Order: sequence, then structure tokens, then C-alpha cells
Amino acid sequence: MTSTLSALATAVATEGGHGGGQAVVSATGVFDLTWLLIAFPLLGAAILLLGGRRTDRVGHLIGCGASIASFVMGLVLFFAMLGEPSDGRAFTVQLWEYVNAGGYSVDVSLLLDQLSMAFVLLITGVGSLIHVYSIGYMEHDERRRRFFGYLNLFVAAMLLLVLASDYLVLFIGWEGVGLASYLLIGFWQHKNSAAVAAKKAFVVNRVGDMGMVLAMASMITVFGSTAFDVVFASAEGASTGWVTVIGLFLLLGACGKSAQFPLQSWLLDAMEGPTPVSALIHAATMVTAGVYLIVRSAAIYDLAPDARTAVVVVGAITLLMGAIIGCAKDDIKKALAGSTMSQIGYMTLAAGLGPAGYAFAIFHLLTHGFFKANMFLGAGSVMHGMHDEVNMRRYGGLRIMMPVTFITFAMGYLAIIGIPPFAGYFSKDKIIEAAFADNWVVGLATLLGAGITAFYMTRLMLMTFFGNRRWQHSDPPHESPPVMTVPLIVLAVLSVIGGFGLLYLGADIVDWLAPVTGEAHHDLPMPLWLLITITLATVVAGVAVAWAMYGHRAVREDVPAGNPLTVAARNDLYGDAFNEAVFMRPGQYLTRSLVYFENRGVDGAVVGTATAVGGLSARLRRWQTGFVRSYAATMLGGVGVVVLAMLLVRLP
Amino acid sequence: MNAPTIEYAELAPLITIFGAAVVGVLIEAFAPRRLRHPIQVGLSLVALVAALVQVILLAGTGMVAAVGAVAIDGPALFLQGTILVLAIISVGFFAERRLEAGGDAFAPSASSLPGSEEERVLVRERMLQTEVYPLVLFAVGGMMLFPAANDLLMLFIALEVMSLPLYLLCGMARRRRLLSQEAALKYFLLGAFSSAIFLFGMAFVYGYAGTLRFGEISEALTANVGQDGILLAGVGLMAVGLLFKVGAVPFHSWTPDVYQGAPTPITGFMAACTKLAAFGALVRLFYVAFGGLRTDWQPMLWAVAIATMLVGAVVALTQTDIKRMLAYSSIAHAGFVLTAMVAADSSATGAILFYLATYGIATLGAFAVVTLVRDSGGEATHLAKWAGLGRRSPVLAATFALFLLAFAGIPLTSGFVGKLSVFTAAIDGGAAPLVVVGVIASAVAAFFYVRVIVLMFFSDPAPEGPTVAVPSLWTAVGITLGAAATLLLGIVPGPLLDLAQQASIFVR
Amino acid sequence: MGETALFWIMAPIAVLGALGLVFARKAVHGALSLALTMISLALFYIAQEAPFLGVVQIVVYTGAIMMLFLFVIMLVGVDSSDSRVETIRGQRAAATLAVLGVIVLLTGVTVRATLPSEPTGLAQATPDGNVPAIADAIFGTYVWAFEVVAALLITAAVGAMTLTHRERLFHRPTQKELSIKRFTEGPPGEAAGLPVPGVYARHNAVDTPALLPDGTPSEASINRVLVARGAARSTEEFRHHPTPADIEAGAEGETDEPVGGDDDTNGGERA
Amino acid sequence: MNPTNYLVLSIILFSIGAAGVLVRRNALIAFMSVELMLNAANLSFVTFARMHGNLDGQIVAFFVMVVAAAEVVVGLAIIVTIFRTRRSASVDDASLLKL
Repeated sequence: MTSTLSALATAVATEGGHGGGQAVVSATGVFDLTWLLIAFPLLGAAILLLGGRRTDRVGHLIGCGASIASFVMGLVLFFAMLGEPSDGRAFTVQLWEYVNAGGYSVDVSLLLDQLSMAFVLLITGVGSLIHVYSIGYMEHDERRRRFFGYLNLFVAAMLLLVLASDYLVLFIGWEGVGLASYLLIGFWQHKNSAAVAAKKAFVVNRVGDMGMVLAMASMITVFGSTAFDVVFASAEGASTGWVTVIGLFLLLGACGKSAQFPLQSWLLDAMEGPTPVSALIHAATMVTAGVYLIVRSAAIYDLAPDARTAVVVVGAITLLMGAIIGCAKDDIKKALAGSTMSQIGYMTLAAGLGPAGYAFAIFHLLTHGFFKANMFLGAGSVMHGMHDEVNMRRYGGLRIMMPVTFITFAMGYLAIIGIPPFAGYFSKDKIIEAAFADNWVVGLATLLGAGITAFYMTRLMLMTFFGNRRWQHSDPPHESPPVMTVPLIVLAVLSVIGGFGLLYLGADIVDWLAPVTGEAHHDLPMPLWLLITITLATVVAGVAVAWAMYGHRAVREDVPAGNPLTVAARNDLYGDAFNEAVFMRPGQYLTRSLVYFENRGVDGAVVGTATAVGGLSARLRRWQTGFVRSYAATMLGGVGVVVLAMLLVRLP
Repeated sequence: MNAPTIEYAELAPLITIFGAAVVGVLIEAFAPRRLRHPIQVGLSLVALVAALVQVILLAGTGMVAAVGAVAIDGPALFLQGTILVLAIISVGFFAERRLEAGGDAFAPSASSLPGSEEERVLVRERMLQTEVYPLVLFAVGGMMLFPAANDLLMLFIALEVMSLPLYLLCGMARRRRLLSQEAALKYFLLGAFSSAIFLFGMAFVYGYAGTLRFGEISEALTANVGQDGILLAGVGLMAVGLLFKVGAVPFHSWTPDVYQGAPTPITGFMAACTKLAAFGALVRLFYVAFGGLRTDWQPMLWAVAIATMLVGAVVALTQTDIKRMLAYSSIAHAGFVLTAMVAADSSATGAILFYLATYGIATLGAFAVVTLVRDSGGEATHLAKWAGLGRRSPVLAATFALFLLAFAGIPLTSGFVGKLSVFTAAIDGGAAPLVVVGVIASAVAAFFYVRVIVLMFFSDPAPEGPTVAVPSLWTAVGITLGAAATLLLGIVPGPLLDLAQQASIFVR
Repeated sequence: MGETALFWIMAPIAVLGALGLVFARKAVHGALSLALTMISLALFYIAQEAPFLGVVQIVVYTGAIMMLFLFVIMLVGVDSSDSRVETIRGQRAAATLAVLGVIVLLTGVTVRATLPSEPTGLAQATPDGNVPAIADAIFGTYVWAFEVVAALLITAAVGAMTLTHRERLFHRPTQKELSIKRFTEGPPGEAAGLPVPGVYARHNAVDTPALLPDGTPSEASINRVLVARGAARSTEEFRHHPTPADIEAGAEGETDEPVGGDDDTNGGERA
Repeated sequence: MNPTNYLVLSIILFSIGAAGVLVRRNALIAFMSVELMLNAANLSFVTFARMHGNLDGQIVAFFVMVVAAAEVVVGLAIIVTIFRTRRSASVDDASLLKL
């Protein structure tokens, strides 16, 4: 049955039945070797984790080598793919039959098409840079070999996730990256906070996994398979209700992995992990898996407008929430984490816009991968030079001490706030355009997000690299070694040219992805130049406010916490007080309430459920009295119930 | 009267096991004391391996042997083979003598008074209770017969042959002997109680059908109009007896107490093999004999399955003893298997067989790990003592974590594939709501498995925590095999799944 | 007709016996009531064309199994009786409820079922009589069950041995060996055995040390267990400490014995 | 005679046995109650055998007696062992394993 369905799927796909379907052919030639992509890092992980202390001395080199080998393989495949016609670039590689239980079978096969290709290059490319950077960053950690083993494991799992051609195999990669993330967040397990954060990430992700599992269960129920081809081909024949349900379940899964509302809380805590981990997993790659999932499931979302609306709403809420949280944090990594949430919100929102937005979501995902990894690694470099200090209120004026870090970070900064011609400008602007074309409210949300982004990123920049020196160390901050700065420079270059390059050099990313995601042109409600001007104006306004508050005045080392009246009375500058009362206070309240909600509301729900279950458990446990006679009574009661149940069935 | 024909070739595995058990008893009587332990271990292993080879050679057989009493078919042979493999590994754990300074997990003499001078002398003299091995062989024989029984009488006798040695073995722990004896008493009383209920159900089913053979019962199901009540009550009562053995709610209450009190290698053996055998018998009885009553027993088993999954998963949350936690986990797993069983779909049997095999291996391994974590009082089973174990002994903790992940059903472990196949079978059989409950229960269950992992890896070690004993080759090989199988079956489950699927045809 | 009468006479007796088991305070009474029930069941078997089972029931069940129970009851203590106070809260209520529920359900099912009012009877199935037919079945159709049951019996025997039989692990010296050892290894004074306890002037009891011929009390004469329990009299009590007055009195002649020491003559016999 | 009478008697005996297990603390009495339950089942088997006119029920009853004998031996051995260590044959005293 499955084979007929997949034949059907191929037929439908050839006809372009759903958004931009293209024929998927069995891989030949070099594409047959796609599995090597996964095999290299997996082998690396195996050597590093099983090899024991013998591999301690060369562990980091093996780790980097595995990742780079995979990247080279990716490049080879990429150029081979360029040689194929633009609608014949999807290949499957069947490896082995994983499960064949009853009428349900799962093949472990890989799907290499334009979308997964983009991810492969991002994961292996940025991944390799981060591997190299980690050599320097983790130099003094005695468990460095293990760290590289986990990183390789992560890369392998992430590649499996994006190369899978079956939701179940994707789910294996999904859990694999979860495991690696969990291990790496808690890598410094001697820190209690790290252990707690790892636990929290695990717990919240389980909720998302439930979504994945339920989505797969629904697929088996409705389509009898979880293979992409079968599911997508038969989605059109299924009822809208089921498709919507599947879409919503997938969204729940995506929310868990991508830290989207309401499952966002773990990401901020995940910053307890080493900084390269934050850069690779919690900024550039793993957290974007949710976006990948939604874009990959385009055929389902195309048929479920309600599910798509839910995606847009989730994206919009998260993008604003992340941005506002980013304003409130003094911890440099947490501020960046808030920003990550916010940017992924952008991507999710774009993905929710349907064919009009899929390609832009991926575009932003790629550029974000460049500049966010760049900034995280930059933050790591700052911490490296500042003896692991993360509080920005203890930074200041670092641009002179750490020039390379400063300049590369600045590239990332300009990219994220969307100053042309830096990478973020192109990708974010496209999303804002698409959002406005879709709906005014959504458009305004993205615009507001852009303004707040400009504000908090400027704040971060100013507090870290400008202003008064607020550090008191005997040895002043120093620039990081070349092994760390070279990746920074590469990423900075990508942050500068990435957007322009992907859009205009060689193949346009939108055209490149079109065979997978489909394409839709939108009509803007206003002239394009006007929208761009408004966007840039908003960004400049955000920057200006931040400059007024943090660049203009000395940043206080302690956290200002007085009540607004006292502050105003003490302060002669009524303008500031006004600013504070009108702009800052409500903002702060909003921030606080959001943070409060985040801590109490969602966490509360999770914790509350856990407590309730725990209470139930404690209550049920008391049945186990230890008296054999009570057990016998329970059994005899059970006998009555069972016999009664047997008899009742025949009764009506 | 004609002499009955007995198919000795097909019954050879059973005969081998029972014969070896009898020889084992004779060895107890005649062999010199010091030689008994090596002889018994060797004999048990040889017999088990020989029986395994015979089972493998019989693969593909589909017939009814011993005048209709025993079915030699796919499910029976698959379960017999699995039980034998598990038993071979278990015997290795029983033979472990390095952990207790020359002693094994059993009391040097079960008849000596706990704490008496006599016991001290026996411990000092490194005496061993070698009757354990023949008893285990008898139990294995009963377990092999149980899922193969093709009439009610054989089913009852196999149940008792399997249970009696286990009642005895539960009471033979070397340490904490009072708890061990209490476990034996509880298991025995409740077990006898449940077999009486089972027997009464059998009487009713016989009363309805007028025959004991499964095949004839299934033909008689539509015959006697007006007596359905007797049949249904009988099926219910018989179900209770079998559900007791698999540890389904509300017949589960013995499980945690007995698992905790019994000597840990026996607990592992029991948890893995008894469940296999009992599920095999349950499935054969309900599919072959009562298959025509499907719509009648399905609602009842739905309720039992839901209660089993939820109670198992929820109560495990607040357990503080690792053995009790694993006991509740085994209850939850019984619920997962029941979901597939309820569906009664064509793919259900294969899924159940696969699940049981993978679950058995992981369980055996997990309990073996428990035997290695020790302090001055023997095994340190309190969860608090496991804190920080990952730092003291990362390899052991990682192995245990692997077993726990398999129980939790995380991908790339055998547990995931097992869970997937039973849930798929349940969905195919129209039991989707049951699967939803199953997924929720799995999520709850994941919490307590992960709690242990977190405790081992992310907590500070207790200052006077337990040490991880270095086992002899017996235990080390067993645990390694279990871990390897758990991982391998998670990555390449295909061959075993195919085998289970091929083996899922019942002879009628 | 006869069967009906038998049933209505014996059925209440069987139920009474069963109730006796549940309500008897002493285990012995319970066991005897159960035996009563079993004998009534044996009669029912015979009445229902199962004479072999009826006999086996009496010989094996009532005769062997119940006797085994009685032995163990003796071992545990015949006199012990259960208190009637229920300690587990709600146990009686739950038990009553569950038992009544089961009775109602099962009886309801049985009574409602349309069973034949007269049984088919076994005349056709057992042309040669009950016992040959049963033998045929046991050694024919059910021979495998019969063989497997052997495993059960061996298990039972092995199990009972392991749990209750204490093997003598070390050689226990015989009386002869002990006596040889005493002569060869012990002090010569103990060769004839230890002194017997009891001071014959005032006491004649095991808690009293013997007075050796020289008048000193002997600690070896008292059982060690008594000493350990503190139940023995102190040897000091009997040690003779001559005072100057005694010596003087002794010089005058042994006429003035202490008061209360007159029963010396009674205890004079040494065994 | 109508088999129903025997069956009802057997159900009553079975239930009384079950009640014995539930309410009696003395392990020996509880165990004897289980024996009563087995006997009740045997009565049913014998009754049904006669009703159906085949011997299978009697055969089962015979084997149950054998099984019961083995079970009694094992059970009494366990009870004696417990009694020797605790000087008590009460099942309520054996309640250390709980929760």
C-alpha cells in the first residue's frame, strides 16, 4: 500500500499538485553519498565519546575535522546540485528500512533538496566555525574532548533532522539535538544553575515533543504513513479538520524546539551552557528547527489557513515578547537570547504567511544564523577577556581593549537592526513587506519589533563597548587569540555580505527555494520606498532612544530600582523624567509583567501540572499500605469490576 | 486404549530444561558441597543454551503437540527463545560472586535464622544455596510452557510450575532477609489467591464450552445460547489471573513490594521473564480461544490498560526506592503492551512480541546495574544515594541512563521502536484514544526516568554515598549485552521486527 | 431423590464448615471445620458420578493436606488465637462489599443461565466405570500434563527442604569423643566430670554452687546460662571466712554449729 | 439434580474463601481459605463434567488436587520460615514493604 501511495505522491508532485512541488528522484552519483554528511560528525562523536582519555590530546582536532569534512561534503553536493536543472534538484537516498510494523513502515532515507541543502551548508559551515572557535574558548576546560564529542553529536543529529524524509526519522534527529542540547546546557554541571537549566529545557521540550508525537499519531491515523511524500500527497484529500489538527500539533512541536510562545521559557536559562553552545545550538541552528519544520510541512499548512493564522499569531507574540525581554536583561547572553527569540518570532511569522513568506523565513533564518552566531561568539570573546563576567553593567569601553571583537560585533549589530546593506536589512525588510501585504496589524507588529530591536541592541552595544569603564580587574581585558577571532571575522564578513549575496549574487534564494516552498507575489498597500523609509525611521528612532538613555549618560553599575517619583525629584532633567515616565516606565512595567508572566504563567502551568500529578501520585501511593489483606481486597474489588464490565457489554 | 503420541522432537526444549532441573536436584543430593556451585551453573547454562538451539532449530514449526496440550508455533517459539536468552543472562547474574565477597545474592542457607550465629558461620564459610539453580530451571520450564499452553489444564499447570519456584526464590535474599521473606509471603498468598480466581474462571469457561482445548472453545463460542453469562464471567475471572501475573492495575499491588523485597537478580529475572510468559499466555488465550468474544472483552481491557498506564506512571513519580520505581515502571509498561493487545489487530501480536523482547532485555540490564551500586548494607536502593553517581562511575551511570531512556521510549533506543510498534498496532486496531492516554502516560513516565538521570549526572554526590562495585565477568557481560541490544535494536530494529511479525501466527 | 436429600443435608454443613474456617478464633478449629467441608465435598463428588475424586478428596485432601496444615498449626502454636479487632480501617466493609458483589454477580449469572435441568451424566463417557476412564484420560489425553506436574512436586519438595531443613554442616562430636577429649586435654581434676551444684547444708538447688571438700565454693558447678542470666547465687555468699571467734570456737570443739544448718543430714546423699 | 444448586453452593464456598483471605490475619487461615476456594472450583468442575457428560472436568479437579498439594507444601514452608524469624504468623505483621 505504501508503495502505491508513494508512487501517487511522486505523480502528484510532478504535476505540481501542491505549492511548488518538484519531482523527487532516487539519488545517483555523488548524491548517493549524502549519508556521509551525517556519518562524519557521527563518527567523530563516537571516537571522542567512546575513545576515552586516549583521545584527550587530539580530541578537538578530530571534532573540528569531522565537522569540516561534513562541510566540504556539503559544498561538493551543493555544486553538484547547481549543475542540475532548477526543478530537478531533489534526491532521496534510501538507507535501510527502520520499522515495518503491520501496515506501517518507515524507511530511513534522506531527502536532499534545495531547502535541506541550505540548512546543510548553514549547519556545517557555521558549525565548523564554532568548532574552531571552541578550540580557543574551551582551552582550559579539562573536559574539552567530551565537549567536542557532544558538539559533533549535535551536528550529526541536526543534519539527520534536516535531511530526513520521514517525520519519524526527523523526530529521531529532533530528539538527538534535544539530547545534545541538554548535555551541553548542563555541561558545566558543577554549577547548580546549569543543572537546573538543563532540566528545565528538557521538561519544556517534552511538551513540544508531545506535539510532534501527536502529529505523527494523527498522520498514521489519517494517512497511514509519516513519510513526507505520502503525507504531502494525500494531504489534499484529507479533511481540513484533520489537516488543521496536524498543523497545530506540528506548531506545538515547533514552539517547543524554537522557544516560541508559550514554550519559550527554557531558552533564556539555556544560556548557562558554554557560549559556543549558545551560538551554535541556541541561536544559529537548533532553535530554528521549528521554522524548518513549518516550512517543510508547507503542503499541510497550505491547506490549513487556521493553523497558519495560529503560526502568525505565535510568531508575532514571540517577536514582541522576545524583544521586550531583551530590553530588560543586563546579562549579555540573556539579552542576546531574548533577541534570538524575537528573531525566530520573525521567521515563524513569515512561515505563517504561507508561500508568500516561506522563502523569506528561510532567508532570515540564514542571515540570522550568520549574525547571531557572530554576536554570540563576540559575547563569548568579551566574556573570555573579562574573566567570565556576563553582567553588562560591569563592562564599558571595551572597544579599545578588544578591537577585533568590537568591529566584528558591530557588523552583527548593524545587521540585526537592519541597516542597509548589512545582511539583516534584506531579510527582515522582506518579512516586514510580506507582513504588511498580508495584514496591517501583523505588519505593525513587525515594524514595532524592528524598533525595539534597534533599541535593545544599541543598548547592548553601548553598555559593552562604549561609555565609562566599569570593570575593576587587576589585569585589564585582553583580545582573544586568533583561533577565536578568525571565525568572528568570517562570520562578520558573512553578516555584511550575506543578505546581499543570497539575494542578488548567483541564484536568488527565493528562486532557489521556490521548487520546495512555492512562491506567491504580494501587493503592498503602500509604495515600497515609503515602507522602507518608515522601517528605517523606526530603526533610527530606536537607536536614538537608546543613545539618549545609555550613550549619553554614564551607565550605573548598580541596577536602578528606585520608584519613579524619587528618581524624577532627584533628577534635574525633566525631559529625562518625562521620557522615563512616558516611555520607559510603561515599557519597564510591560517588561516586568512579561517576565513575571513568563516565570509564573507558563512555568506556573508546567510546574502546577507537575505538582498536581505529584500530589495525585502521593495520594495513590498511600493505597500501597503494605498489608497483604488490603491488596487482596483491591484484587477482589477488581474481580467484581472486571466481571461486571464483561457482563455489561452484552446488556444493551 | 491407544498409547498417546508425544512429539518429542518438538517438545525437546521443554524436556531439556525439565530434565536438567531434575539432574540439578540430584546433584544437590550427591555432589560434594564445594563442587555444587560450578556444576549447577555449568549445567544450567548448558541446558539453557541447548534448549535455545533446539528452539531455533524448530523455527517455522506450526503444530499442536502432546495430544493437543501444547502449541508449538511462532509466538510460542519466539517467546521461548526470548525467555531462554534472558534466562541465560540471568544465570550469569545469579552466578555473580564478587559483589558479596565470595557469596552470591542469595542467603547462604535459606533455612538459617536471619542474624543467627549459624548464619554468620555460613557466611564466613562462603556457603551457597545452590538449590537456586534447579528452581530457576523449573521456573524457566514453566515460563516456556505458559505461552505455549493450548488447553486450560496445561495453562493452569504451567502457571503453577512457573510460579512456585518464584515464590521460593523471592524469599532467599542474602541481605535484608526479613523483607525478602515478607515478599515471598505476599507473593505467595496473593499468587495463590489469584490462581484460585483463575481456576474458578476456568471452571466457568469449561462449564460453557464443555471442553478444555482452546480451538474447541473458540468453536463453541457461538453454540450455547442462553449461557453467555457464564462464559463472560469465566473469561473475566481468567483474565484476572493472567492480569495479576503481568502486573496490571488493579491486580498490581504485589509488584512493588515483591520487586523490592526479592533478591535483585531474581527481581530482574521475574520482571523480564514472567511478564513475557504471562503476556504470551494472555494473548494466546484471548486471541485463540476467546477471539470471537473480542467485542466483549475489549471494553474491559481498555479500562484496565488505561488504569495500568496511568497508575504505573503516576505513582512511580513519588517513589524513593529504585527497585520500587522500576516496579511501577514495569506496571506502566504492562499497560503499554495492553494497548496493542486490546486492539487485537493483525499486527498486534508482532508488536507485542517485539515490545516484550526489548523490554525484557532492558529490564534485566537495569536490575543488574542496581546490584552493582552498593554501600555497607548491601545494595543502595534509596534514590537519594544515587545522587552524583554519574561523576563517580560515568560508564555505569550512562549504561543505566540508556536503559532508562529505553523505558522512556526515546528514539534510537529499543524502547522507542517497541512503543512505536505497539501504539501503531493500537491505532490500526481503532484504539486511538488509548494511544493518546499512552502518550500522556509516557510523558509522565519520562519525568521520573529523567529524574534519575538528572540525579545521577547533575546532583552533588552524597558524602557517604555508595560505591560502585566492580563485578566479575558474569555481570559485566550481561550488562554489556543488554546495553548493546538496547542500542542496536533502537537503530536497526528491522530484523527483529520482521522476525516478530513472521512469528505472530497462532496455530489453532 | 436421594441425591437431593444428600445435597440439602450436606450443603448447609459444607457452608457451616466454611463459615467456621472464617470465624473460628483458633486456627485448629478452623482447620477442623475446613476438613468438615472437604468431607461434604467428597460426598458431593461421589454423588456426582466421580467416586475416584471423592476418595482422593478424602485421602489426599482431608487426610494428607489438612494434616500437614495441622502439623504446622501445632508448630506455630495451637493455643494462639486471633483477636477479633480489625486493625485495617475499612477492611471489613470493603471485604463484605466485595464478597457480596462477587456472590451476587456470579450467582446471578449462574441462575439466569439456561442450564439443562438434568445433567447428561457420565454413563456414556465411562463405559468401563469411572476409574478406568480417568486412567485413560490421565495417561492418554492429558499425559503431558501428568508429566509436567512432576516438576511441580519436585519443586515443592526442594522448596520445603531449602526453606526449612537445616543441614548439619559441621561434625558434631559424639559423647565418646568428648569424654576422650576431657581425659586427654582437660585438667586432671575435671576428668571425673564437673561438680554437681547445690550446697547441702542450707540449699539444694541448681543455682547454688557446690562446696568442694576443702569448703570452697566451685564456680564450675553452676550452669553458665544461669550465671549469664544473673539467676545464680554468687559464690562469694558461700565462701567461708573464718573470724577470730570462729577459730576460737573451733578450738573449743565442733559442738556449736551455726543456726539453720541442721538439714545437713537431708542433703547428704551425693548422686 | 439441577446442576445450578451445586454451582451456587460452589460460588458461596468460593466467596466465603475469598472473605477468609480478606479478613483473617493468621497466614495459615488465609491460606486455608485459598484451599477452600480451590475446592469450590473443583466442585464446579465436577458438576460441569457431569452436566456435559465428559470427563475433562474431573481430570482438571484431579490435577488441581495435585497442584494444591504442591502449593500447600511451598506455602507452609514459607509460612514456617516467616514464623521462625518473626515468631508470628500474622500477615499484618509482614507489612514492612509499603508505599
